[in-house]
Amino acid sequence: MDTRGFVTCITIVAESIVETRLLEGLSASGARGWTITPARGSGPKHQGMSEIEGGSIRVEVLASASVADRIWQLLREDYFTNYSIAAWEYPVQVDRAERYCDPAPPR
Amino acid sequence: MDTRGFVTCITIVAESIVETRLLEGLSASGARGWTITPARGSGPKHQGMSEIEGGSIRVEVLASASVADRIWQLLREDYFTNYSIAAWEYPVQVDRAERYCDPAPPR
Amino acid sequence: MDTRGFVTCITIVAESIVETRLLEGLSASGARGWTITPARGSGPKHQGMSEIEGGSIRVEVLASASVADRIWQLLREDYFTNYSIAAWEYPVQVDRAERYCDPAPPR
Amino acid sequence: MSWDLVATNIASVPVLAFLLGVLAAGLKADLRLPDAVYQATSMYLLLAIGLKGGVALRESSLTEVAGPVAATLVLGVIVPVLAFVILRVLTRLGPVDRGALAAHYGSTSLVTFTAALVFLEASNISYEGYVATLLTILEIPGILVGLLLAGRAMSGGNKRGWSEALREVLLGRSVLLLAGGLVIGYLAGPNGYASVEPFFGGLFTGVLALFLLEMGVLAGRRLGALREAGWGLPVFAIAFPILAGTLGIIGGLVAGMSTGGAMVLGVLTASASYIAAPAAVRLALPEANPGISLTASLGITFPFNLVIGIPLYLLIAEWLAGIL
Amino acid sequence: MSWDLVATNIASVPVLAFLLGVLAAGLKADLRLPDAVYQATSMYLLLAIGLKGGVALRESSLTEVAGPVAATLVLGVIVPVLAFVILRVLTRLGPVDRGALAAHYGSTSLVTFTAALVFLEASNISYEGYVATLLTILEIPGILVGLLLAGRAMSGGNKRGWSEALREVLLGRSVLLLAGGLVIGYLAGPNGYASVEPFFGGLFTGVLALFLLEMGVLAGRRLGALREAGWGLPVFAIAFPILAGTLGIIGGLVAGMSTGGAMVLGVLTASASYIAAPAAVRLALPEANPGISLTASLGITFPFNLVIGIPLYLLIAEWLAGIL
Amino acid sequence: MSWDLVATNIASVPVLAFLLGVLAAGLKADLRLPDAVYQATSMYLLLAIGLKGGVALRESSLTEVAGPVAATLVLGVIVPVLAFVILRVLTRLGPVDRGALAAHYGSTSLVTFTAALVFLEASNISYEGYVATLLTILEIPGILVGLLLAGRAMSGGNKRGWSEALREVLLGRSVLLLAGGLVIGYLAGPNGYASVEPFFGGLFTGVLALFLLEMGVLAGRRLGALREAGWGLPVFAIAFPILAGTLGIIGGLVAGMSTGGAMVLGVLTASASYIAAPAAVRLALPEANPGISLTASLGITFPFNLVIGIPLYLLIAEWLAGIL
Ligand SMILES: Nc1ncnc2c1ncn2[C@@H]1O[C@H](COP(=O)(O)O)[C@@H](O)[C@H]1O
Ligand SMILES: Nc1ncnc2c1ncn2[C@@H]1O[C@H](COP(=O)(O)O)[C@@H](O)[C@H]1O
Ligand SMILES: Nc1ncnc2c1ncn2[C@@H]1O[C@H](COP(=O)(O)O)[C@@H](O)[C@H]1O
Ligand code: NA
Ligand code: NA
Ligand code: NA
Repeated sequence: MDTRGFVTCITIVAESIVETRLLEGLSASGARGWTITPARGSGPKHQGMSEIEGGSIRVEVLASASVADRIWQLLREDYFTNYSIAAWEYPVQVDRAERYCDPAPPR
Repeated sequence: MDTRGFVTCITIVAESIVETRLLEGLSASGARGWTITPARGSGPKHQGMSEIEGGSIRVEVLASASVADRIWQLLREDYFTNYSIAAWEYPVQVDRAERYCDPAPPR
Repeated sequence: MDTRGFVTCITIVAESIVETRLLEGLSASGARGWTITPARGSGPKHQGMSEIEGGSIRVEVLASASVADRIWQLLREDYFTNYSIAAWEYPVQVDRAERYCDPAPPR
Repeated sequence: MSWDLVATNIASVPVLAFLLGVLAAGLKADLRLPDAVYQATSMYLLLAIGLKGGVALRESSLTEVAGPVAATLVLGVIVPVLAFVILRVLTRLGPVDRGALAAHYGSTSLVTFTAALVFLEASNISYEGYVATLLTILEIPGILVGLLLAGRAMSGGNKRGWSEALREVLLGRSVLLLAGGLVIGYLAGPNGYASVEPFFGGLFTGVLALFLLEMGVLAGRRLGALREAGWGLPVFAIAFPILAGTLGIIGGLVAGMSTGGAMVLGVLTASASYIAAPAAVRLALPEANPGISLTASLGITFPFNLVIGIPLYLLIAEWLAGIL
Repeated sequence: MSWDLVATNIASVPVLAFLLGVLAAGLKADLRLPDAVYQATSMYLLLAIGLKGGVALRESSLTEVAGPVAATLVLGVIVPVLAFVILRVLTRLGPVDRGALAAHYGSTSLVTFTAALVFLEASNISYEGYVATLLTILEIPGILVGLLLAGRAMSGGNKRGWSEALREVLLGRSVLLLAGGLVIGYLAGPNGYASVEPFFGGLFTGVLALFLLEMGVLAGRRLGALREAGWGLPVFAIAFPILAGTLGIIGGLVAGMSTGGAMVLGVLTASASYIAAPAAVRLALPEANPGISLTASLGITFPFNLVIGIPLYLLIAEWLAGIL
Repeated sequence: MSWDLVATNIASVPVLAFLLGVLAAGLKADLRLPDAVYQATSMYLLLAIGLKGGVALRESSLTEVAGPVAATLVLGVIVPVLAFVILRVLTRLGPVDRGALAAHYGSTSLVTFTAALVFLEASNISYEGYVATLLTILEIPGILVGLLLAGRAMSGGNKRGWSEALREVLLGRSVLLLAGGLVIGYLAGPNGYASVEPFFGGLFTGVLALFLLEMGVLAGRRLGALREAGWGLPVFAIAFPILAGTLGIIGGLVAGMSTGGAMVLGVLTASASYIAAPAAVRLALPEANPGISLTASLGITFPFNLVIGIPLYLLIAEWLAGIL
């Protein structure tokens, strides 16, 4: 069974303090999974908070294009203004595409 | 000498217990290198094993398209059914492309 | 305000000993930020140094195409010959594109 | 049963730290040790147990040790077979999952063993110095027997996974550090040990307390997954340790061990592995659901043994020592 | 003021390790502990303080403790309000940033408290065993009052952030480990504590020294960010602790504490949080600039208290104890 | 040579732990400490050595220390030059790789030094308290001389790499923690040290054992890479330490040190750096193959010194002390 297909991969780098809130938001936006790696970094707005509270996290989410749009919406509304965030997306090819895109209704 | 070229980047997120076996499989599929970062995550099938045995690993492999296909084959045959795995691929541009794609015969 | 746009994401895997020097080089090439994750790996030239000096780092830089070219230049001139390095680039879509590409003159 | 013993056991700092961890897990609060520290702490405990046991081993004669070693090997085969059979009665699990559980219960838990020693020392009850040897021995056969039981049921069989699992058990941290520690302690002797005693001996109970805090969080999270299981599994996870523990105590007494020593052997057979076994099972039996074994061994049996089992096995040992 | 006391304080290994860290930060050298070890060390300190305090609490009667607890609660409200008001005079900061600072200064610093105990013990000055209870109590109200003060100023209000911040404060590591340690120490008592004393007691000052090395690096880096601030903030970060510390000392003496105990309460009110408060503030007041609060609390107040404040508050306490 | 001394040395827990690590590497088993714990442990050892040395330094007069310091500086120049020249005879390596090796052998190994102190203490042989000062001093010049020797051979020269390497050596962890510890110990004195002694003193040998377990794994892996090298390198890696160690012992005796002290200086000159030097060399001499230096210093010289060298240098020192 070849179930190859394209999905969107969004990578989000955020202060680790917002982890719980962000993951709930991803889930509510319809994401069915994510992968987190520890990170640190520097950016144009860096506020030096992360150095004390356990650095940053780098979250990768594979999702359908519409879920990805909802995630961008979430970031714009709740995160970009006040938190140190970087995010980017690109298309990737996967196997078992239904795992990432099941039409599970957004919770 | 400009040796730019395109290769495939496959990212594999797996339970860390399978690391040794997976890396041997990558090597046997013809991969000439990989980069591993520590990871944790959540997915549709998550079985909560990783929390005890040192989390997950996130493996990136740059390889030629044919090696990439062999790696997908490997994942389908040996991993997707029984292990917690996510994997995706996308094309990337590199310098010194021969480093990643040398026609070294698969071991 | 929709400021979506495309930028280049370069990923560089390097021995952690060169971190300070590399980040200064990125900055001098015009990069306005980066994200670092801890890494380890294997490659065709692996020299076994990293195992003692704290492994490798995996650096992601979002930047404009011209800054990306300057970074490739830097890698070719100062790193490829003598250090263990892998690097690749691909285009990604971002929000607030000006954050990553401001025409800040290279320092 | 004497609630005094239970109370004494519960009022120890390590057990209270464990309960704090369980509470934190219930509150979804983050009290876990960083992973690197958790790994290092478990290496410390393994090496410390091994070293101390090795020093003690010098004082034991071969004849003295032979009986208990033989008893341990026999128990290492009987206990997983019993678990495999009893699970068929109590649950609807297939042979693969029952084999996985048998591997966990056939092997043993370092931390439960350690807590038992701390308990005996606090109660001024003596035990044979070579018990750490029995711990090391019991690590292995139970896992192999469990895998074999499950393997009979499997069609093709995954040769690769089996050899990896064997490697994982024989050359995993648990066995290497315990066995290595035993040899080092034996060779270094009391004089050599004296110089590292403040580290490996003096700190031991305190480090155990910190480790149990973490184990409490892990156990508490597993406990949360319990609702999904039926009745059979929890019943097994409490009743089987009592049965296996009693067998262990009998084995120890028959092999000529003291009451304290037989109780420790009972703790070894009663406790279930949640480190070595899960890794080996995951490699050799990927079809088994790791959640089932971990919920039983880490979520139920481990807290039960730690809080109630340890004093209970002492009572059983004292009672049986009077009879036999 | 007696420079002898300052000299004694500075010549202690923990304070010197702190200064080494500050120096290393100035040289841009990397002396930070790995993050995992930093986390584990702070868990150790919290638990150790809690345990010791819990054992001591058994020896205190409820009537003895009631007064100081009440004083601490009152101070937990007064101090942040004072900070909020005084900052309006000294700086041009808006209400959100002032509320954030008030939350930091209303709460307290574990490490400063700990260094004060080490200082008192080195000087053979006694203090009440239940001071760790006061530390635990003071962690919380100051943060909440600070958040409320800032919140009044905010338009919409971020319900989500508030409940998260509350959770972060109440169920964060600091409170859980301190309160958990207190309960464990209380239940285990001197006998139970004895077995873990080599770890939680004996190593305490040494571990504190290692931790202060790291804190020195963090403080030193913050100090570097100072140039960007105006004059008001540094003045506040030194003058306010003296004021709040004096209030704390008065509160302690009025509540019937000994000179040493009142000095410790003074250290608690004088010190500013740089762990629990920043996290809560970041969740509830994301508009606040975290750099401002951290520069003040970690870059100025913390080193000031550690080096000069601790002996100063003892002098003030001795002086006020003579008057009151 | 007296095999008794070798046996005593080998039968110590730290050396046995090292051998366990080598064995584990041979079995490809994973006994490495997590990276964060490895880093923290090495920081602990550096600081502990510094502190103890600083306290001891108070008891030494300047005149007493001046001679050995001068001898150490001279040895810091002679040893790498000798290594550079001898390598031309023994191997076909180019000047860059020979300079890299000279930098490693000109500098010194903290852990070998530490194991020597533990050995002397177990053998009740006294040594001068200021030897930690000599360790700190010898860290630096050897590396610089080695880099200079290689640099002469290089065409353009990498200014950037040189200044980074200099920074890495002067402001690296090794020098800062050793020197910082010396100053802290000196200022705090015996009284200040007493409060941190259970941590920095009592645990020392035990922590060293854990660290050597890890070093054993690292050395064992390097040993595996040996097959690729020719004969010259292994011969150098064993013969040169004996030569350099003898020079160091002579230097120490001539400078008026005791037998034990001269032996320690011999251990310093005999041992090769595998932490500070590799980092500096990698930055300043990227053309050098890091595998060569590490295989020699970590894979051969380190185990040789640890197991055989330490008792050997004591014998040489006793013999030369009788002659000179
Ligand atoms: N140009 C960039 N490339 C890669 N990562 C970035 C970039 N800019 C920012 N980041 C990441 O996003 C985080 C937040 O950036 P900022 O909001 O500017 O503080 C930084 O700590 C980096 O990890
Ligand atoms: N949609 C997703 N996006 C990113 N990572 C995922 C996703 N789904 C699964 N993963 C990763 O793959 C691992 C295994 O997923 P699973 O097989 O569903 O347990 C998870 O722990 C995640 O790290
Ligand atoms: N084909 C590859 N795919 C992914 N990462 C690689 C690959 N080749 C090399 N690397 C990474 O680059 C580092 C340096 O490689 P090398 O220069 O060959 O020693 C390795 O340690 C890997 O982390
Ligand atoms: Na068992
Ligand atoms: Na305060
Ligand atoms: Na040397």
